[in-house]
Parts: sequence; C-alpha cells; structure tokens
Amino acid sequence: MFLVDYLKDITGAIKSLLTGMRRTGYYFTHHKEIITQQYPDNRDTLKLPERFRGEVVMSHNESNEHRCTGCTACELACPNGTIKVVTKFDISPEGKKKKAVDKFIYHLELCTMCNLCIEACPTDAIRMAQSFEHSVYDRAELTKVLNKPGSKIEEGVE
Amino acid sequence: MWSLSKISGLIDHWLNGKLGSGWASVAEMVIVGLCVIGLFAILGLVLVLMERKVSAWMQIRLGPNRVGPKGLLQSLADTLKLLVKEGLTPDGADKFLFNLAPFVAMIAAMLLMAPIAFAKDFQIWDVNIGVLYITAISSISVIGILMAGWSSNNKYSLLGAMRSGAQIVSYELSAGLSILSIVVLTGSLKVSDIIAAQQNGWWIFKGHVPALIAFVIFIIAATAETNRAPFDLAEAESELTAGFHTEYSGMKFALFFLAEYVNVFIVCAIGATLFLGGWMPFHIGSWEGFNHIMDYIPSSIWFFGKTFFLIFLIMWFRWTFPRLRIDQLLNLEWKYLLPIGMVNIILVTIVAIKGWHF
Amino acid sequence: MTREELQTSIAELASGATWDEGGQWPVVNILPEAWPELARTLKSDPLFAFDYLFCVTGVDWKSHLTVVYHLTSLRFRHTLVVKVKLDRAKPQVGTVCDIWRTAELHEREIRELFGVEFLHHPDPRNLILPDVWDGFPLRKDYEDPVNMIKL
Amino acid sequence: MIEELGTTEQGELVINIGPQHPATHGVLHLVVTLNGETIRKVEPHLGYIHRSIEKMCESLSYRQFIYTTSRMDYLSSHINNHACALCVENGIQVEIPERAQVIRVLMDELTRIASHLLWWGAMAMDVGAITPFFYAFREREMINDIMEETCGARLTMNYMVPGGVMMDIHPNFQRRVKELLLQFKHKLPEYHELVTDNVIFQSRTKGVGYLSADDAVSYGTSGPTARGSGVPCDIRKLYPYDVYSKLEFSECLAKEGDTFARYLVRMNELEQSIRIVEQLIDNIPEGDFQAKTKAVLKLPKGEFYQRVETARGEFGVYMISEGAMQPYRIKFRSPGFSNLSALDHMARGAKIGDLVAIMGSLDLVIPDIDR
Repeated sequence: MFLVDYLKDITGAIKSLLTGMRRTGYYFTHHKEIITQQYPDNRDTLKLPERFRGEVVMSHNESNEHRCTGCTACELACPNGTIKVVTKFDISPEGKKKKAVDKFIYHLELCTMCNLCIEACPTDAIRMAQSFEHSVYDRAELTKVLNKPGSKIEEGVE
Repeated sequence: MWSLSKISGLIDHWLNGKLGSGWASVAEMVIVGLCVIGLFAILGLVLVLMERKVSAWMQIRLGPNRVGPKGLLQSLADTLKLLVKEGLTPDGADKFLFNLAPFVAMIAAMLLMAPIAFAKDFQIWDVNIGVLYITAISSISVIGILMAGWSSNNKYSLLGAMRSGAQIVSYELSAGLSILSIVVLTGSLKVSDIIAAQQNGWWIFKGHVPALIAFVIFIIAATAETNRAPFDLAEAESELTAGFHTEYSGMKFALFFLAEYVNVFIVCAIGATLFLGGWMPFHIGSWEGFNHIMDYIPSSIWFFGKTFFLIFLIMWFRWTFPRLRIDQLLNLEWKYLLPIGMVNIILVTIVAIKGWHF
Repeated sequence: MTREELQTSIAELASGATWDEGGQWPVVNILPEAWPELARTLKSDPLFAFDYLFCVTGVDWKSHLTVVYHLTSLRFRHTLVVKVKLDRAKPQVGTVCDIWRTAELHEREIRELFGVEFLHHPDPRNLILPDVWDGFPLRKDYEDPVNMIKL
Repeated sequence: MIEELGTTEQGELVINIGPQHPATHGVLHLVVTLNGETIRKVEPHLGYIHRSIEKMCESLSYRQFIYTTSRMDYLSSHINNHACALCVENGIQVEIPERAQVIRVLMDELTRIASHLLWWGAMAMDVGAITPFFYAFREREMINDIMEETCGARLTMNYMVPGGVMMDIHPNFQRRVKELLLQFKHKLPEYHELVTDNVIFQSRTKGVGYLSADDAVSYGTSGPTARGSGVPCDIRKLYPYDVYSKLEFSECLAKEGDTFARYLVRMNELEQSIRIVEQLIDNIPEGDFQAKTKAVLKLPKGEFYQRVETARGEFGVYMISEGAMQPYRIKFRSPGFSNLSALDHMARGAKIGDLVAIMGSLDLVIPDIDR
C-alpha cells in the first residue's frame, strides 16, 4: 500500500539517522577514545622505530673513526645523485698509497629515503637516522658532509 | 531575587529620572543596539568554539587547546586573524553589492533578535505579531546570500546562491507551518503570550504527538534555513568550494560566518520559545512543589540552556550526516515535510478546538 | 584460443603480419594500414572477442616507432599483443577509440608524448602537456636542457 | 593553456573543477559543462603532477627504478613496487623464497586495507560527512605504524626489491597485525552504521553514475570500478602471482554498476583482505627473506609484462629490455587513468553533487593518473 510504504520509508530513514547519531554521540561522550597526539609537546616520549628512515648518517665511534672506505657503492646505488663521495689518497705508515674518503657529501634535499645506499654499503658505514625534523631556512644547509672533520677510517675495515 | 528584568527596570528608572522620557527612550535604544552587537560578538565567539569542540570530540580529536586555558580564547584569536587579513574584492565583481551583502546578512540576523525573550520580562520588543515578524524577517537573510553570490562574479558563488534561494524559499513553508501549529494551540502571535501559555508545561509535551511532529519538522526546516549540514548546499565545500562566500575574505567573510552562527542561535531560540517554553522553567501541571523548585533556577539559564541544547542538536546533525543533493533536498521538503506538516496542522487544529491539550 | 590457433587465424586476416618469438604472449607486428580493420575484427569476431584493451603505449626504436596494444578477452582469457610499426618521420595510424573507448585517453597521451598522429581521433588535443609544448618528451632523442636534470 | 571559459552558445555554464578543488583530491582539473545543475560534459585536463616517471626510469637501473613507482599510486605503493619487482624477477629468472612471497602478499593486503580506509573516509567526506574520515584514519594509522616499524617508512616504503623484500619483518610485526585485526573487527560495524546504512548516503549513491558491464570493459576500467558493474577482473584470482593461488578469498562483485555498488565492492574487499591477512599471519614460513641476486642486474633482451591488482584496479608494468643495465622503455599501465576515462560517460546527466560522489567511488589518485 502506498501510505504504508511511505510511512515505512520515513521510519526507516529516521532509524538509520539515529544509529549514526548514536555512534557520533558515543565518541562525543567517551573522551578516552581520543587519539590526538600533541606532537611538539610529546617530543620526549615520541619514539620512532629503529628502522625509520629519516636521513643518512655516518656512524662514528668514540675515537672519531668511521667505517667508510670511499668505495662509492652508495653513490652508484643512489637513484637521485644524493650522495657524492670525494676520495683522496692516504699514505700509510708503510709508505703505501691507500684510497680513503675525503668528503662524504650528502644532499638531504634530493634524498627520497629509499634505503638503497644502506643496502649497498659493504662495510655498514652509513645508516639511517630517526631524525625527521629537517626543515631549515636555507636550502644550502641541507647539503651535509657526513664524515666528521678529522675523522679517519676504523682499523681493520677494508 | 536577582533577575535581568530587575536590572533593566533599574536602568530604565534611572534614565527616565535623569533625561526625561523622550531622551531616555533614545538612550535605551542605543544601549539595546550596543547590547545586541555585543551579544552578536559573544555568540559568535562562543558558538565557533563550541562547534569546534563538539566536532573535535565527535571526531576523536582534542580540538583547539592552545590559545588560552583549554583553548577558550581560540575563536578570539581567529577573529583577530580575520580582522587583520586583507579583504579582497575580485575584479569584475559588482563592488557595491559585493560589499553590501555581508551587512545585509548581518542585519537580517540582527532584526530577528527583537522579539526574542531572553529571560522573564526581558525582551527587546514584545510586538503583538511577534511570530509573524520572525517568519517575515527570516526570509530576508536569503537576499544577502543571493546578493553575495550574484555580485561575486564567480560561477561557484552563483550556483551556491541559487541553491540557497531555492532551499530557503522551500523550507520557509514547513518552518511556517510548524510555527503556525503552536500559534493555533496558543491562539496568539505574541511571544510573551506563547511563553505564558506554557506555564503548566511545554508545548512539546502538552500538544501530544502533533506538537512533537511539528517540533521535528521545525528542527529540520531550521537546519535547512540556516544552511547547515546536511543541508549546507549553498556552501557545499566538496562541490562548490565555499559556495556563495567563495570570493570573500577577511572581515567580510567573518561577517557571513558570524551571521550563520547567529542565525543558528536565533532559530534555536525560536524553537526553544515555541516548543520548549522559552524562559519558562520546567513545570508539570499543578505540581506546585516541583514547579516551585524549578523556579529557583533563573529564567535566563532556562532559556539559554534550552537554546544551546537545540544548537548542540544541530551541530550533532552536522557532524554525523552526509549532505543531500539539491533535488533530494527539494524532494524532502515537497514530498515529505510539507504534506506531513499540512496534515499535522489539521491535527493540531482538532486538538486545539477540542481542547485535548493539557 | 591457444597461441598457435591465434597465430594461424590472425595470419589469415592480416597478410604480412609477422610474429615475435618467445615472450609470455603472442606478439604480432603489423603495418598501420591494416590495423583499424584488424582491430574491428578482433573485437567483434566471436572467435576472438578481444573486448578488453588493457594497455596502449608507444615505443621509440630510434629507427621507427611502434604503438603497442595489449588486448585480452574476458570470455576466453587469451591475450594478444599487437605492435603497429610506424614511420618515424610521419607516424600515422588509425584510431581505435570507437572500438575500445579506453583508447581515447591513451591515444591522446601517446600523441603528445610520442608524436603519433591518430587519424580520425575525435578529440586530438593535448591531454597532459600545455598546448604550446614543443617536441615529444618520450622519444629517445628529446632534449630539454631546462626541465631535464642530468645527474 | 586553458582559454577563458564562460558560457557556451546554448547558455550552458562551463566551470573548472580543479586543479585546486576539495573534491578532486589532488590536482585533477575537470572542465564541466553544466545546464543548471545538470552535467552535460566532463573533460579531464591532466598533467599538473606529471613527472614523466617512465622517462626517468629509462636512466635508472633495475634496482633503482622501483622506488619511483611508490610515488605514483602512493596509497598502494607496496603493490606497485611488487609489480616492478615481479617483472624484474621474471627477467632475471630467480626463484623467490616462500617467506618473501608471504611477506609481500601480507604487505600488499595491509596496503589495500589502508588504501580502502582512506578511500572510505574521503568518499564520505565527498558526500559531505566529515567525521568518518577521522575514524578511518584511526585504523589506517595503525597500519602505517606497522609499516613504519617493518619497512622504515609510512607511505613510500620501497620495501620490495628484486629477489624478495629489503629486510626481514620486525619481531613485533605479527603481534601488531593481530592487534589491528582485532580492532578492525570491532570497528568495521561502526563504519556500516555511520555511512553504509545511512539513508542520506544511500540516496546520494544509489542509481548514480551508472556504468554497464559492457561500458566498463570498453572503457578499460578495472578493480572495484569494473567489479561494481559485475565484470570479474581480479588479477589476484585470474592471474595469481606469489602465493595468491594458495589463498582462500572471494572476488567481490556487484551487479548494479552504480556508485553504491562500487562502494559495497570496496567495503567487501576490506573484509576479504582481512581474511587473507588472517590466513597468512600465523603461517609465515621460515627461510630467507631475499633470494641471492647479482649486485648489478641485467635483463635479457625481450619484453616483460606484469599485471597486479592494486587497491584501485589493474596495475601493469610493461618493460622492454635491450640487455643493458637500464630498461629501454617502461610503461606503467595505471588503473586510475583508464578509470578516469569512464568518468565523462558516468557523469553525464547527473548533478554536480553526483559528480563528486562518482569521483569518490572511482577512488582517483592523481599522481597515478599523471605518472
């Protein structure tokens, strides 16, 4: 019957609207469901997983030694030309010439955090750091030299 | 006991003593005007904050909590931001109408303040055709929107304005019919009479089912008339970016924004007055003791409590429902609300004639 | 249809068609003149029923261009790759967007990126590039010293 | 260059929806011809985010180019990477360890869930309900956290490499996925309460944007768009890759071909993806996560094509190798591009509000269309 259908339509519609309102009403009254993270305030407790890819860094030990041999495997692996390894030749005490890294230049502004350089590194000299707040006022600051000044290669890394 | 009517009476008395009756009424008009503007500003601030908090909690967010204690000053900061922003007028816009439109929208909202009783004996103008005045003036607000949409020289704005025109003209009917049902029950167009008639219980309870239906229709029509979701087709941001106020910026935009919220307040205040007894406390028939306890709560708190409850209801709608399409919106009005409203008013008339209401 | 069946029945339709060896799907090379006719048959003949054109692309082979059509039949689940060999100086091939509607956007894309002209295309405007673009970016000899950064 | 557009001679209104518009979810530009509120024609203008990834890939090695595909359909980046990895593996003829296959499929399905969740929120937002967006993101965030822990990134993971996956799964992975499944089972009914059953949503989507099965095939649509019209086209079923052939799941089909049908297909796919994850999460076999491959990959001369099912439809990688270190030519067949071509057909005669709903149901990702 027309009138019955008409009224059924209306009651069905109102019922569906009320179920929706019950759902939002539930969240309105249950504040423990709130999931907002108050980001700059929770910096102390904010812990990113150790695999998070924030930027490429070079590990140095206490005596300012890194593990980079300057083999440029990372430079070749990088799809964007983010890494430039400038090499030099060290003279070892025995008088032999040895290739070593002079400047490990890393362009953060070009980096897509694809992790291919880390995979390519044969000596685990570079790794991904968990820092993610990279904004600076001058883009030149994003070009970084990863090996610390005065650092040299760790003993025994070939 | 302290009440708003006493304060207003004192001021009236003092002014009449100082200035004589002619100048006193001029001074009172100025004071009332300033009060309305002040109320506008406060309502805007409070309602924007309320909307943001309500939406945030429904959306499992915290909402504004940075500016001031618990974010209470957030809307003040927003207003400041809008004040110092540049108000752009687009090239090719009809400059006069473009700049006039927000003020028309504001003034229409402001005029509606007049017959609203904020507390016992606290009313700007208790005109004897109060309800008629409300229905008449509330249709003016569409002019501001149409003006804005037309003068912006923007196709989104025009579409939004046209939608708004169709929408408000249609929903006026249902809103009018549901208001009329209370007028039928009361037998008076005067706002104070309508409130007084609810001395022994609010109309929504006294008028049986017909009054309840009228209330539901009124709330739906009120949501539509104020262009709020799910009827926010005039500004439908996922379709028309911002509808009729796409081209507005700075303070002119803020005026539209304010007018929207004030309109929400006013329709809710009207709804509260007609169906929930306005400032009248919750009375049940002849339970003298109970009624007396209820009277201890000041009448202004009753009024604002009811109004904000309705505002919350409208916000609840907004943050739950999807938007209707323009043809469905008109379908809803002409195929559902209007026939139901018409049948309902017959029922109300029968109830009123037979005296079946309490 | 199996690979062999496809090969024999298509060889009857288009003379001068050659087949590539190997690969996961049968690949037929034809000349542009034969293509719209063959396409119509491939779509409408209930033996083939190649109703789903899932990939259209161009390849620049430096000596010539090819437009590659990947066709599959949702009924028989057989797949065919058609390569139309075009002259690099004046690449022209008839459109198939009246046969498979999806070709319309794909052909527009190939038109501007490879410079292939699709004859009788209903809407041959640039889809991706600005109207005033010079050159065909996906050709191998395309040079753009401003926008292409050599690493 | 877009000429000044006003009204046509027939008095029809021409409006530009996009490139910056809330409903296009990106820089899609649609030139819409309107008669009042009724749509006469929709013309897409693309290229605002075209990066010519296909050209870039011609100068990248087979290991390097995979990361670029994460930037196409960024919501199904795992699945895009998966297709490229499969294509390269097909060329170098390497056997993938079972463990890697299972991890890949798990990641694919988690990505699909995340993508559909985002779509669900965005679709609800398109038709005007803003709140569901936040509920969808609550669950999506859990998936992102899982991805972050195992793959190291939240959106553009680059986790699949030729030969397997880049690193083994995190020790917490299984526990957290189970937590997610539990939460999801609890919350999925809410989604239906809030949106699916809502009378306004249904009236906005039912009978809108009709696409017949024949048209769906002719326009080359795929994924939920085609399945909403009743065209069985799930690559996971038809041309199974990795361990999909061993899994139990059903292809979600709907007959109606309207916006609501596409919506339901996606909602059902969510459940099917959960089913797949449930089957695999306790059965990750032991073994290597990566097969041994050469440091420098060289593919034999030839052509390779790999089809996979992303969240939006069929994604294809067409790779031509000339035996060098780099591919000679790569074509990415993106699902969004073909699905977009059906938009004009679907939207004609509908209202502007419908156009937004139809676009929502197509789930367009603009970088995927532009590549």
